[in-house]
Amino acid sequence: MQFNLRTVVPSLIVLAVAVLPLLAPTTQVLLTLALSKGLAVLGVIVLLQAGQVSFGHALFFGVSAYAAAFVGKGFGGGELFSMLAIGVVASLAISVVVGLFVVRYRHIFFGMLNLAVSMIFFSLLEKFYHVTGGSDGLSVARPLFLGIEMEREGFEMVLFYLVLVLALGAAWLTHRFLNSPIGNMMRTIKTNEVRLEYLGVSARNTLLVGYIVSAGLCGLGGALAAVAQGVVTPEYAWWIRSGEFVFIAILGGSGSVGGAFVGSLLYEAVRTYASAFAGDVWQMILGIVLLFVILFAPSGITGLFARLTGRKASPASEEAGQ
Amino acid sequence: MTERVLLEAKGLEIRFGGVVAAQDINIQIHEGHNLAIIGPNGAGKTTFLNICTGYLKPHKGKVFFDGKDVTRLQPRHLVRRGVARAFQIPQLFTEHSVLENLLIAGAAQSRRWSPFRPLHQIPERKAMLHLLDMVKCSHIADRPVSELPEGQRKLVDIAIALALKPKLLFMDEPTSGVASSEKFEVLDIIAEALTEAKVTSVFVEHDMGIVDRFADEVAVWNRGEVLFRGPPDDVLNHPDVIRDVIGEEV
Amino acid sequence: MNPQLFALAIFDGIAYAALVFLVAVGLTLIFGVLRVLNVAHGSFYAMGAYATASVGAAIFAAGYSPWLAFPLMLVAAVLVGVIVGGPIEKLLLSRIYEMEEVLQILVTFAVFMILEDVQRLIWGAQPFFEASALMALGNVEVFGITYTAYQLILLPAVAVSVLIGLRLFLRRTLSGKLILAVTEDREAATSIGINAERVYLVTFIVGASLAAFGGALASATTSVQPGMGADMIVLSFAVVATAGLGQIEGAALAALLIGLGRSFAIYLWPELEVLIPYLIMLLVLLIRPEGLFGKSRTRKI
Amino acid sequence: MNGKRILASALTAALALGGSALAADKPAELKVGITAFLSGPASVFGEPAKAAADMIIADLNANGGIGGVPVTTYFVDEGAGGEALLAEYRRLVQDVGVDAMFASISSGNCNKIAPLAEDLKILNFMWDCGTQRILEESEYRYVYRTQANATPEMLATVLYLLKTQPDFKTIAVVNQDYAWGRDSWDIFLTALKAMKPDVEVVAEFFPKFGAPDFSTEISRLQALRPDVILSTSWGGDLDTFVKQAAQRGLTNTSVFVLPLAESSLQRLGSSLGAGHIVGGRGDHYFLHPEKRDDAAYTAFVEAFNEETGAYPIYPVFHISQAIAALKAAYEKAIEANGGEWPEREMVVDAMEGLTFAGLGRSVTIRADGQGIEDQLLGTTIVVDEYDFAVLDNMMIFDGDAITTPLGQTSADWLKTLTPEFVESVPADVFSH
Repeated sequence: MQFNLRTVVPSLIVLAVAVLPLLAPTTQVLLTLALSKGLAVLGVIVLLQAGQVSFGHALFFGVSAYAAAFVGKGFGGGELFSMLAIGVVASLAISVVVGLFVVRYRHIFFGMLNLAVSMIFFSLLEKFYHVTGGSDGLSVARPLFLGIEMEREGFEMVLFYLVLVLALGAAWLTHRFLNSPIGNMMRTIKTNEVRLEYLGVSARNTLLVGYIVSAGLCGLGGALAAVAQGVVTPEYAWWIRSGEFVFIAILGGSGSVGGAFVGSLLYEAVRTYASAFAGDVWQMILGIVLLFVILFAPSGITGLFARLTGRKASPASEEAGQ
Repeated sequence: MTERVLLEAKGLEIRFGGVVAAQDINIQIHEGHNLAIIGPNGAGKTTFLNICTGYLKPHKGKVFFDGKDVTRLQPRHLVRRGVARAFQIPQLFTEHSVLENLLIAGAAQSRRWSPFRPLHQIPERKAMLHLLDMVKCSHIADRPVSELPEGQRKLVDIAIALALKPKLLFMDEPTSGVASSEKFEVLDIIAEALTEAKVTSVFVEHDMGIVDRFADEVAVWNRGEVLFRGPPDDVLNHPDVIRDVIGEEV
Repeated sequence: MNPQLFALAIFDGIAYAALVFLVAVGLTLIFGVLRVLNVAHGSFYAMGAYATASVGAAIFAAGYSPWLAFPLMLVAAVLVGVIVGGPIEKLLLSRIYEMEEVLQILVTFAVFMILEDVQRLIWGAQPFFEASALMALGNVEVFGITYTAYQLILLPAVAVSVLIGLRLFLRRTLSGKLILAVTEDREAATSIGINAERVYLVTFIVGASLAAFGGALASATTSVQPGMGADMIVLSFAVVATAGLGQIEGAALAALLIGLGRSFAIYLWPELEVLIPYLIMLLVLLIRPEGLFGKSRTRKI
Repeated sequence: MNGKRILASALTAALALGGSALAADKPAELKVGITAFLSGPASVFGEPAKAAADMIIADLNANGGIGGVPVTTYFVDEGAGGEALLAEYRRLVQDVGVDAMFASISSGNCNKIAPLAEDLKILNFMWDCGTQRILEESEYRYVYRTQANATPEMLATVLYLLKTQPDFKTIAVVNQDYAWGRDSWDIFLTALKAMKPDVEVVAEFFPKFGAPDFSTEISRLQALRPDVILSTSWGGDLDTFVKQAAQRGLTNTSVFVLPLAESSLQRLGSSLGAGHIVGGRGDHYFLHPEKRDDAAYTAFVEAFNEETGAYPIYPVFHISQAIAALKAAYEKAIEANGGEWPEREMVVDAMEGLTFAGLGRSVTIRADGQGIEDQLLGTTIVVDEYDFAVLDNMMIFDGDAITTPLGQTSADWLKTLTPEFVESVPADVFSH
């Protein structure tokens, strides 16, 4: 293997994340949540390749989380993998229905329609109190792991490494997907949709594929977050959370799959420590960080890193506003 | 005249906000020709291309391709039936390299690809490299298209259209924007590629030198009406054409 | 539903729509000219409300006439627009007009986050309620139901005045015409020597002031409290998207639709109330993808 | 005592006997984590509670702390969201090593925290949240509630309503659309239907949390003219609703029943006139009829007013109870340990049956961890000394009589009540 910063640094980060919980146990749940969110951010990044930004992707995060919670409730604790699977399937199913509608729109309208649909779901979660637990949400009992009942400590450890493996796997597959012909076609929706149609390809269907993939990633993240948190609330589907996903995508760098996870790790760290040590102004701190990133490093942390190491991050690291 | 009619327009009319842009267009396009459409600005030539490739829908009239009514089809449906198009302003994927632009077109044409196999490894890669060779762009295969001069962008644009293996290719001013010193060179490359690919072509052009050199048939067009049609020598030397069309252009 | 309740639902809907319109119109104006969807718009709304309520509480406690509330609202709105909105456009937004849409929205999102905390640092977390202006106008009775004149008459009147005023301003005054020219075609306007930077600044200040004015008017009817901006911005988005981006008359119609939809929902099926703005938006966009008054643009190729 | 607790205490006892050291070293400080809303709408509760906690603990430390150990507090903002809250909770327990947690104001957060506290084996006081479900549905060793829950709070409201307005016919409800608004209405309605079956519910509104405008609801209510309008809302929502209702004269035609309005009285000012029913989630009222002549109590009320510009409201009472409970538990454990500083588990053992008093009447923790707290309600009157309505015809209900009996769930128990229950519950009556 060629020894260069571009391969060494990401490997070191993965290694550091993998061992950190052993050294500092309190970071474990935080990392689990950060990686779960990172999966959702990865979904947002998929859509950003097509130049479309959804301000409602928390919808799929929430759909999956609630589906997992219902599975857990309905089957007395449930099995972790069935919860994850049903969560993802639920978000995929919803994404087909919503997707067929929203892929007809672009830019602001695309963003706003996603926002509207997610707000409808959010409102329904709050309204149907007797089913969804209203704003208090539902508690998610600790599920079995491959049939084994575990104590909190052991389970959290298992869950953390499972999330880590899933995150790495999802990142790799998404990377492959974005580099494949259809991934590249999705990116042409951003640059020249008319020409794509003149290649005999339906831009809407292409975007729909990307939309479903992104919803699946959000769904996986949502179900994992639900299990890690032990509770699901309508907050999972709120527009501020959708905004947060987009925020993290830009922070990490929308050009690469790694950006999703680097961004979410950094975001959770800043958020947690800011709210612990500067409780009054944690939102302000996050806002200022975001402003700095956009104004001075619009391609995010991974873009900055790629620039420092003199190579382009893959697969789509074109500097914004070129 | 027993040549096969590839595309036929009957009684097309289109309006933009109440203004009639083209009226009663009737034209047949025969297989195996390079037909040039000339006419003054605002004569509705690009509009005609937009209608024939499905980008605009006419308010009246019909378009037939291979004998079938295709009036209401979208561009992508027409492409799949064999109607391709190159653009006056090259329509490229500006975040991709030259080769990637073609690979995307190749993948789109073949429709055989896995969502997890990289674009650069598709089976059509070889054919696309050959196509780049044909348009003399092999040396810039890895350059981002956004960095290319206009002449090369035009060539890439046409190569993308050819990658779709069309039966009929529409070209909207293939040499506009190309420096006049390069025009003939660009055109020769295109002509050679078209011949090799055995494509029927229709092109809109303002430069009569180009028309003369490249077309084997010319249609003079005004407000949707075909005034003259015939071999370049006859049409371009017709006094009315010189007065009404060429006089304005040259 | 008998005719009496039907009429009441219409009155309630109009009063609510008036307030929603006042906030949304600033958002759509800014979008029309700057092409930036301003998430921080909700913060201007909240700050207008806070400024009016807190200053109002202080001066009325000192014994001044409650009628001062009305000029105070105007002053507060303009001050928020100039002091908060002005620097945001000049120092921040002016740097991002060439950026991608998503980055522009996120910049305003960041501003929104910052302003949320700024509000809390200035005004604290306790709700303000300062209704002197509303009390001063008294009540009117319709079909045996008591309404406040403020909500039933003043708010709709102000909304209509703003709508007409904006139309006249844009069509009849030089500044207005410049704004319209930039809205129509930014490049062309710049090429004939219009100072687009100045137009942007003025538009942003006007838009932000309108949001603050909406907040100032709302402050007499509601508790001013943390989080009020976040709710209003989502509602305004729905109005603006339903109307068609940049459409001022459309925003009035969309606000009316949403206001009436909401009040009828409360009379007939209260649980549906929160969904109304989004359902209306989805329905409208399903039928008219560019919104009620939006124009579709075919890309020239 | 439930099985799990017996087992746990037996285990602790066995370990203690087996081990050499019965006593822990006296620490330099007793660390307590407190979660409260310091941002968002519910900071109307969190901010006064924090101010009160700071004052009470400063006073406590000045007088020797708890068993000679000074108390240090760590505040966590519940307004930062569930994730941040849980992360911060863990950090305090695992990294900072707090000795006890007071969490939290929001019932939603209590739901999240109770199982976590149990797993982390940290003594947790649910110091303000109202949901009755947590302790009724699961057994906890480490989770206690140092005040009442929604059931006695609502039941006392129904009792007060029936004792003072026995002849009303129709009722409407306007509650916030979230768990508290829905749950409290369920409890209220179940109790009301059991004790007054002929009552008619004419409208149920659940406007969204933080709704800025209730005009349409008010028009509708004016058309319906119910005898009684219930709202368990609080904070800005309650202020907005009552003020808008007052502006349009609705408060003149219906009696408002506002079980949480004690916390809004000062902000409502003259908007809330005479004749409406107000509660404060316990016997919490700055002019507490049994305490208003107590020098230490009035000194605190004045000092608090000096400090914050407002009189204490119920979260202040609740935090005082949590602090009092912690002090009492440590003192009981120290005594049980022969005067030595106790292990943490010994403090947990001391919780059951613990009696303590904060600013109000004393509270007793029963076997399921639930505190038994008395409830005070009153009817508003307008007086010259205050520029806001104060309470008259106050009744304090005995907590034992109105708390769901041990081992039953509220939903089942409330259905067993009968109209005779109203008379069977005694109330101590006081005037302004």
